[in-house]
Amino acid sequence: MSTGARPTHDDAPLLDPELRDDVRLAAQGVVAGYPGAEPVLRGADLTITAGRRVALLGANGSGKTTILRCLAGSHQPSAGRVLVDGAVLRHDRSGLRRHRQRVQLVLQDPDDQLFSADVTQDVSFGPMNLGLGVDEVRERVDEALDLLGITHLAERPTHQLSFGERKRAATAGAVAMRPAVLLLDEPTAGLDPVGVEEMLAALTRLEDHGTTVLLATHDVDLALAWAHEAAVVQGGTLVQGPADQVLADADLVASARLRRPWVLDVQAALHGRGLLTAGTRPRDFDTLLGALAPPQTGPPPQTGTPPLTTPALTSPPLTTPRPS
Amino acid sequence: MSTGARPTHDDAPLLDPELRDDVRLAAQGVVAGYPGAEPVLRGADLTITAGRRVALLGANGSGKTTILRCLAGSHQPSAGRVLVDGAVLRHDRSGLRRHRQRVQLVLQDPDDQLFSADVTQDVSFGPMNLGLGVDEVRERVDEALDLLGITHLAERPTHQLSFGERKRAATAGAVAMRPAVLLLDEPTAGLDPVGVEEMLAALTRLEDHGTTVLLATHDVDLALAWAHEAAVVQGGTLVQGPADQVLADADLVASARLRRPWVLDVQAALHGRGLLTAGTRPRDFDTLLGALAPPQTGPPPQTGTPPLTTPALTSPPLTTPRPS
Amino acid sequence: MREVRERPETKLLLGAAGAFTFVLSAIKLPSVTGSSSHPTGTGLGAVLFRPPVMAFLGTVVLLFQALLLAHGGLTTLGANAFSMAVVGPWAGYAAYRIATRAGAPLLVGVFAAMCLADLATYVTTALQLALAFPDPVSGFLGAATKFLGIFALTQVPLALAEGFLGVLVMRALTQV
Amino acid sequence: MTGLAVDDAAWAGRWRRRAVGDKAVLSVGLVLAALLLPAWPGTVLVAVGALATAVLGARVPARLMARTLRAPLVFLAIGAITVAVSVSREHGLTVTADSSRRALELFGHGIAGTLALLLLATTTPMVDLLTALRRWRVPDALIEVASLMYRLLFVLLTTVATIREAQANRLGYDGWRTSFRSTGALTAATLVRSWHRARALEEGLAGRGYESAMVTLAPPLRHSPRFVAASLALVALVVVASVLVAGVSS
Repeated sequence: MSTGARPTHDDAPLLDPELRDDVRLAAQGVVAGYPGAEPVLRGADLTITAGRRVALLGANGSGKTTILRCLAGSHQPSAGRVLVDGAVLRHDRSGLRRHRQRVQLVLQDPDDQLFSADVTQDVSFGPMNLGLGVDEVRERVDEALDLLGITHLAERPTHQLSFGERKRAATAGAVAMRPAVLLLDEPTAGLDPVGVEEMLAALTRLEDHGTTVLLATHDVDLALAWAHEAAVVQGGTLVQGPADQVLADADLVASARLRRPWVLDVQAALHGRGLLTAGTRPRDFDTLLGALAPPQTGPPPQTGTPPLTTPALTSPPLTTPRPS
Repeated sequence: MSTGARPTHDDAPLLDPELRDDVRLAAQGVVAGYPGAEPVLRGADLTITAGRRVALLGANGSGKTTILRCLAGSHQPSAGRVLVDGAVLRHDRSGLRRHRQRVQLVLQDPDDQLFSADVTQDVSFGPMNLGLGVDEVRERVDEALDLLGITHLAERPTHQLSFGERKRAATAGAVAMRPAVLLLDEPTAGLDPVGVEEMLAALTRLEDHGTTVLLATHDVDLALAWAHEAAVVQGGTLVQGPADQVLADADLVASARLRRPWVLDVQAALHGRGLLTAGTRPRDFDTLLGALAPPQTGPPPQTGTPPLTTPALTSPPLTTPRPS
Repeated sequence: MREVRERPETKLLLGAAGAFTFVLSAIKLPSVTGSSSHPTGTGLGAVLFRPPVMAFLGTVVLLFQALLLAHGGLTTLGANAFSMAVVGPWAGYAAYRIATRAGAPLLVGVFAAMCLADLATYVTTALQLALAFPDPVSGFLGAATKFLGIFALTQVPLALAEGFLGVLVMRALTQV
Repeated sequence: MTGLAVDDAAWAGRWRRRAVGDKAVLSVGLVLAALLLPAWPGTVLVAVGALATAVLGARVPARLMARTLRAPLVFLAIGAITVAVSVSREHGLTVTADSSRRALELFGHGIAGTLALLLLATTTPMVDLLTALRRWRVPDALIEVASLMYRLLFVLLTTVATIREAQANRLGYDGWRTSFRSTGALTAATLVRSWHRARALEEGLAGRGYESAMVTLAPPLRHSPRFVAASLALVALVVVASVLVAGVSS
């Protein structure tokens, strides 16, 4: 274990979510599960800081969705607590009402989330429930559709949408609530590669609007390229830290039924062969390339090989220091 | 376009599926779609040869599932035909009955195939429909559960299974029919990385039993590492060829809303920098490493870096020549 | 039954319809008092699937409720099956036909169907109970008054709620 | 996965592999005793017998039994109170010794019968019961529809739970009017989904050779003459004891 990979455990006092005003949402010692079974989460901690992308990873059935539901207020932990803007979440009507205006969760299966006849109706559901006026609702719906890039789908019946479109429509429904924190359960699962890029681009637009995003995923490569921090569910607890440190931890990654991102494998191999100088870990192909020697002047080896483009993931600036 | 990437169009006479006795299943000029819309497929060709793995790729909504349904006999093309073992599939009762003993399709959502209360009952459904005796049915069920690695789930109620378990149970239901060709729609979608490996290991066991496997996926890296051939749905037709050729075709890949596998990107970059000698395209990390210089004797750069292991994909032997 | 034999695919539709009826009765209806109750759903089912089909589906749903949820108990299954699976659907369906024949809009018909199916179910149950437990002083009529009185408190609001629910559901369905 | 507690217990229980007929002898025997024996002490003996067999014999969690009993208890209590109170024009509402005795009897019969039936419900998965019904000459088509209902209801329960959660996240159950609108949308969406499910499942099954019958391997269940003998002995013991006690006290 590298020492940096478990910061929420090791640097406790300074990282206490209650003492830091840039913490938007946090879980502390959350124990949660379902009736008639052992709890899935047995003391889980997670901290979401304003503007810092978090990728939540873990095996099928490890409790990823459960921690998301706890953070969203839809599942009440049997022990531990959820903090939002420094205050403890109360599971009564007014507490939840306030919470849901700050935190929104988009579930994995879009089919079970779209319950209205057309996209506009579905997206307007949340703002209507906030008791806003018609004009304000319309403005929010338009904004959400625009951010998700699905303005053209506004009047389409939900059951005619493709899988990727349904996924974005479901997300728009949460975005129309203008949450400070948006939690997404597997937003890219089942999307084609360009669909994944479109979804990530939409999330970037959301961040520009001041929303902090956490996404749960099985895709370690995406997690490394996209997130500032990774949180891995393992054995009922969470290990959170900078994405490149956490995902490089071979033991942790293996015990959570994940694998190491390919970029880290390639970097290690190139480094082991003396082809790379030591340095920061690359997060994506661009960074990896930058650390290599510049290309020779000869012609490219294969006809039809395009200028090398990276997957259009917007990688976070690596210079952002972790507050500690 | 590299000339090798569209063999079904270019080398027509020799590749005619009717003339080659190792062709197990083929689609020829298939036009298919759904009422009230333009056809999704407008002249699609696909050839499945005994023992050669095919990965079917394409955007969401491009027609991947439709071609699978045509090949399985559950969707009747409005033009074109499906050949099985050299004979044209007829969509009458006896034709379909025979077809279903040769070709099985596993749908993406396991809940669309599981109808029984427990796993054994469900898996036994297909063999029972074949009119086999109870002992023979039981033997087939045991074999299918064993191949999928879910013998321990035999008596579990279907509704208590996790998503990954239901996926394997649904696959076992198709496997118990002992098909010559198994078609799988997104068998790895939604599974964690280790779950993906387990599913692929199960498919390898099936191949050892003489089943030829086609899988539809969005994962270009998996397709390159696993498949002999890739078939990309694009503009209502299919482009089929050796996986490394098809997936290296930047234009084709981009127009099908896919991206190039990272191994090919890395290889091109290393080659452009003179770090790799020209050679066959790598299919996975192992092959890529093999083409690199051997590691230096110095210590590995990061503590905790394990001996480099590749994702446990069983890559096909690269020496197998494409018959032509 | 005959339908099922002739067209095997209706088996799946019936299975789904029955499962839906079960699930519907597990959906909590919001109520004014804050407590919640469950709709019977037989009125909507009768309009959508016809009363004879509902009689069979309703009986199986009752069996499932008795065994999976311990609702009511199988000891009263016979009585319940009659009131919930037979009387309810027919009363609801009749209300629906009469309303729509009389030129009322579809939604009014659905409201009447849901509302009356629910009420008829409970009136029948009350009468059955009164038959089984006649009042020692005032006999069957007194007992019937008692049981109907109890049900009026709980079931009339529920029947109205169910009627409104039917309208909302129908309106949503006609938009699809 | 959305589960139902009684169903989960039935699948996990120690008596899962016992023949349905064997368990039915015990449960039905006790149900008949609960209904036909004099309320004192017959229904008490049946209730104790059923509860003890379930918890000690079949190892059904006692907490589950208690939780499951709650709803029928309320229902029976309301019924019993209604019977206890007499109405008449002359006296208004009155409670007589006779009417309260009848109320207690009703309550006793009801609780004992419910417990005797719960014994079967918590030890026998629905699918086993349906398979047994097939053997007892209930038409196949009906059994198959019921079996499909069993499978699909769990799929739909998951759908309902997910839609409800998605609605609640967007404040869909905040206030009465909103809740009502949400419940309507939830019901309609579930209905549409169940249609889609049926269509998709039909195709999935057709691909596996479904033509008209849904035949599968039946789960292997063990018939045990000793279990049946013990069950009959228990029922007989309850009957004899209550007849003796009732005879002495009258």
